[in-house]
Amino acid sequence: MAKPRFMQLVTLALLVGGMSASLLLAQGKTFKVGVPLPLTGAEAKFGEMEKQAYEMAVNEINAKGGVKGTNLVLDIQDSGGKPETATAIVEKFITIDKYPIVVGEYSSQCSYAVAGVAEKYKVPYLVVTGAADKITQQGWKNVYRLNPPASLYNMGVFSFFENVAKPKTIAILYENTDFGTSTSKAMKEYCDAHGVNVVLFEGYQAGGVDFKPILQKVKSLRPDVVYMVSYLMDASLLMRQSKELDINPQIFIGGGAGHTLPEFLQNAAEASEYCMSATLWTPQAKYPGAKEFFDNFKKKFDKEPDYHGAEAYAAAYVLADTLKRAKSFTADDIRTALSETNMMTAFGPVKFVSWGKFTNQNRMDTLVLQVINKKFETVWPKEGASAKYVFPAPHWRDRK
Amino acid sequence: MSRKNLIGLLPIAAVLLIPLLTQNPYLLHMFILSLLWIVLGQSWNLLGGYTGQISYGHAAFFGVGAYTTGIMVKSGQSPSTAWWGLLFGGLMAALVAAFIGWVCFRLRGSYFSLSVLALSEVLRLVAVNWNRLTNGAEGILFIPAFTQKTYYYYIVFALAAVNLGVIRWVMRSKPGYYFLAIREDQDCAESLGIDTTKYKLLSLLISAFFTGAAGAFYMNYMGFIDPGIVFSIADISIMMILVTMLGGAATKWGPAVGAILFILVSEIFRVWVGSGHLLFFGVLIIAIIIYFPNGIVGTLVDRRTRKRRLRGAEAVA
Amino acid sequence: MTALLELKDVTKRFGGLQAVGHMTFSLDKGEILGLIGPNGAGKTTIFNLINGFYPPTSGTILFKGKRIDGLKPHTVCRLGLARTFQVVKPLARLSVLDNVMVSAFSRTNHREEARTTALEATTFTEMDAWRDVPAGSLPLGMRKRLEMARALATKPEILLLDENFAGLNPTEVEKTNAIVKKIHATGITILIIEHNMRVIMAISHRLICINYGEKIAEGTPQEVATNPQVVEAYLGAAHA
Amino acid sequence: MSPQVAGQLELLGQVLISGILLGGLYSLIGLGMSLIMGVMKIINLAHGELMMVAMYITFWAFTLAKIDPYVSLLIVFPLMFLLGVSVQKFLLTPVMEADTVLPQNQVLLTVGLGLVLSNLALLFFTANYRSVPVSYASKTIYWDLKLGGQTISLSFSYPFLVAFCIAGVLGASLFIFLAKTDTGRMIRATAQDKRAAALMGINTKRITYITFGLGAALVGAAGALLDPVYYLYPQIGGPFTSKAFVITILGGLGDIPGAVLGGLVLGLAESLGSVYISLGYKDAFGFIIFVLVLIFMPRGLLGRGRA
Repeated sequence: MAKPRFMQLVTLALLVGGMSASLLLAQGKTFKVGVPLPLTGAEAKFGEMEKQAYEMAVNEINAKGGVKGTNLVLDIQDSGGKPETATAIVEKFITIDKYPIVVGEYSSQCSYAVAGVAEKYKVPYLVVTGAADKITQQGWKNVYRLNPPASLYNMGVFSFFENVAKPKTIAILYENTDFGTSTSKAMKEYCDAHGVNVVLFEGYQAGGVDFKPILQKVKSLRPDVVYMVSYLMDASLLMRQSKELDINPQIFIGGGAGHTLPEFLQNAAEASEYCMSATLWTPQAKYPGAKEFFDNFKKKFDKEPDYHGAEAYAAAYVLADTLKRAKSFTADDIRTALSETNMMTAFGPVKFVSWGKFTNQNRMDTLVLQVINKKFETVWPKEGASAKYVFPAPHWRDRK
Repeated sequence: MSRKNLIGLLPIAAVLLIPLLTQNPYLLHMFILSLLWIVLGQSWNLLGGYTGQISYGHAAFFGVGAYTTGIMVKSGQSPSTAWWGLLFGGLMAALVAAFIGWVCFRLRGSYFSLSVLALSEVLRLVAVNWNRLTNGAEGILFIPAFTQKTYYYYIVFALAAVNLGVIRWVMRSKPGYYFLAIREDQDCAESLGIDTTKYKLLSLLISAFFTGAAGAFYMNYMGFIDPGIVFSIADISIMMILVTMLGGAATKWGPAVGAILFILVSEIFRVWVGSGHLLFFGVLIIAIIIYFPNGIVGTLVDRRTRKRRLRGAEAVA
Repeated sequence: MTALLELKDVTKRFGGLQAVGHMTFSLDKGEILGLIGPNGAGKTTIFNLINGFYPPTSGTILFKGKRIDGLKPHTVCRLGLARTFQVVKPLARLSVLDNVMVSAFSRTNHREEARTTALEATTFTEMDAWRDVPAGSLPLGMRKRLEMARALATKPEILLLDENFAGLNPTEVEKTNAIVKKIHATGITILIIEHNMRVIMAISHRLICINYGEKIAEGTPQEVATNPQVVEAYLGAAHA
Repeated sequence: MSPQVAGQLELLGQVLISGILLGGLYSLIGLGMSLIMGVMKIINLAHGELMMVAMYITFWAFTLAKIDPYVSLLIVFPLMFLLGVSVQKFLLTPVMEADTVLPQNQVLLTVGLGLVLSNLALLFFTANYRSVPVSYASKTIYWDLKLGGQTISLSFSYPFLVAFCIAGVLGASLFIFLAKTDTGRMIRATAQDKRAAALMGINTKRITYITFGLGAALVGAAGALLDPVYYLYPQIGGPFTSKAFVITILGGLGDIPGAVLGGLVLGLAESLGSVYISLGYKDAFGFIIFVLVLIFMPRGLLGRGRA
């Protein structure tokens, strides 16, 4: 029986150790904010990046004296990307911890679940990343969104189409997720309305090993534009395999997400060259603090942040700004201050407006980036571009 | 009513009183999830624990129940009628179960286990791709009927109680004995006059019905589903097995103990341990399997009966 | 006298191997028919064919004049044919009483009735003291007896006994012998496979000896015992 | 021949090539699972996580020591073998010996193991997506085929081709090992009838260690081969576990040549299905074939597996 005892002791020790570590609470006059994020599960990478960005911003804010002499403290909790866990976390934030504001979450599903809870308890919630249109289309009075909705991610691309590319045919490949579906739907609607012939419109299961069969079909259809909405590394695989198959549309365009990640450059390498993508943000964006954020983040965490990081970083500043203006730290006063927000952040201008079905939605320009010389360059809109776009992209076999 | 039965009713009465003690939504949410998982664990237990037919894909039935409800609402019904989903969702799940059971129960061994898994994956892909019916990956959402959690608490409590009652009743009557016989030795069961295919199917139908009803409740309660959530292998199918077997397969209270352990302990780990919580959960699973091979309830009961038997043997000697 | 059970030219092949060939015999109401033969001769396969575990490759099996070949075991059981297993198959985690109740349910849907039948069957096989013991922890002798109790609880007309004496000590053999006789006295027809020659010679009215799946002798115990082919089969087996 | 026909032929040819090359990798993943299922009669739900571990080993070997993924097979194979042996020896065997109502404890244990492995990886390696940026990642071999006056241009991805060949060599060696060596024969005997094997004096416990070790090593090899064409992160295992599942069933539980065939069929079904039917249902094709095989060929594609 000696062995089992030992194992029991080890387990116990681990448990106790873990618990006591989390008991080290911050000291002094503080204001706590609840932030649910996916720190485990398939979305953990983005949750982690956003966590680091939030913490970086809050450290900066506190170093400058905090908000009205109060230090901001983040209570970041892991939702695992599951809506029922996110619900539980936020219910705890609101009803037990009595936080007057909630910020965060990553996926559309979780953001939506959190929004429902926040609306129920009349506590303001700032959506930072969840992009599905429906989140700010419910007429909810407590839900504010920093990032543009998925249907507007393509605004920059549309304007590029109208002014430069003028494509006649397009093939659309998208990841079968909420984000992928709604973004590509918006693209299809635009194309149908503007006489661009959609020759292929197919959703795929994320995490595929081999896209060559479908890409071969794309090749045989010879579209002017290949538009892809992919998370994760599917983006790199799609590009690498397109190169292998020697597919030569006038241009490859990504719908954000995967095509904007720093990993895309490393992993797709030369296959990423000249690939464009819709994006919300780039380090070259002409917003005050954008470049500083990028550099500081890179220095601190030894990896490059993408727009997700910028969103979280900006959200912390929006929060600080709101609290500064709020009469008191109650949910009602914070909500009033939040709706009056009108500021510039490293992520861009933030102002919550309502139009059409949308309520309390930040409306901002989206950009188009292109990989030129193994770097992301902002190429559209022209004003604010960091480099001139390359269009049409040269054929694979003509490059070197 | 015997004293033993009264003692059995005590925890039920205590659970009934919880909303009178706390109205805190967070705590109630935890209890509601626990009760939901009790339904799921008990349903799996009937088929897996008592009848010995291991399903690796019960999410298929959970998802069908949830989607039946969701589609009812989507096609124009008001959220309050979504409660009919508890019935129709369960029935649809049983229908799907009848098909898979009819195909697989003629075969022995792991085929059923694996086919259900395949079924749940195919259904997930159908839910993702059949946009017009299911709204695809964007999922189905509606504003839940109640804002008060107490209602949900009592509804899921009633579901769990009915589920427990039906399973107890079945296990005390002929089918129950047959289920156990099938689990212990299928050849022997056949030769004792048991139509094993029919009774395996019966067990599956009951199990699928309640799993589907639980899915319908989930839709009603959360107000949002998507294919990845309700057809999840890891978060639904495998967790149902875990809940049952960690608590004690083929025991009356095992699934309940497993569900509470699973929901509450994982929540405590999540809140207290932070980012490494799933690691702890994994270690906990391994530890329980090693130290409580028949689950917590099952192993404790085993120990007690073994002690009693030893005492009995001494008395005889 | 009409035959209760008839096998007509029954053959069973597994792949290319013939396990039972052209087996023809009948079992009359009220008799005890013994089935003997060396190990691997195909005796248990015959039971499996009668009881429905395997469909015969060819030939017919009649029970009370009706074909039962190709039926499922549970249907055969409900018609009134019960069997025991050479390799005992207790429902290990169920108590002895529950084991017997399971089979009693083949004749009733009511728990109390099943219980009554089961109590009778356990008393009949003198297992009263063991009722609450999980079947899996029974000693071998009791497991063999449990097989009989379970078969009885299905209220059969024919009982197929597969080596119920094997591995028992002399006292247990005596007891089992008495129980089998008692069962027969209630009017149940018995087909029995047994290796213990002393027991089977004494108990059977008729004997059939098979070897390599085929019948080599049939008759009274005395006739079969002195049949040269039978002697050779057994001696041959002993020499091998 | 008209250019349209040539185009269709090219599409079909490319789809078949992709399917077969991918199928080779799938086979290797399925082989390990099939071996384990054949001998231990359990489903290893940590199969994908074991692959994930191997992928990280390969990744770090490349990143820290510049060891080519194909060369790192020489490290991965024995390391994964040891990991597999220890898992079987210290976790699965003790659990197997307990008397339980259901025999699924070992399967549950693999669930726990999978959670522990993926979350350890998360803790140590972070959630970042990694890839092994080898120079030949997108190297392609083109093969122009003249047919009826038209040129059909087919391409073979170099890393997929290499993976296919190595998978073939490993599969063949496993087959020879099982057929010709004493240990191999003992593994087969144990798979057929464990009790009988034990009675014949085979140390079945040792055989289960070796089997799980081999299973882990094989899926580890698949992981190493996948590294140059794919990417890795802590949660990558799940989908591959279910793929291995399907392959194993397609092949007939525990049938080695069957598993190879199962992998190829799955690869082809995915590639053909995604082009000619619907990309969204791509992953369903494997499962649908699986159910059809169950209904009509319950002993697997080769008709030799055991129910």
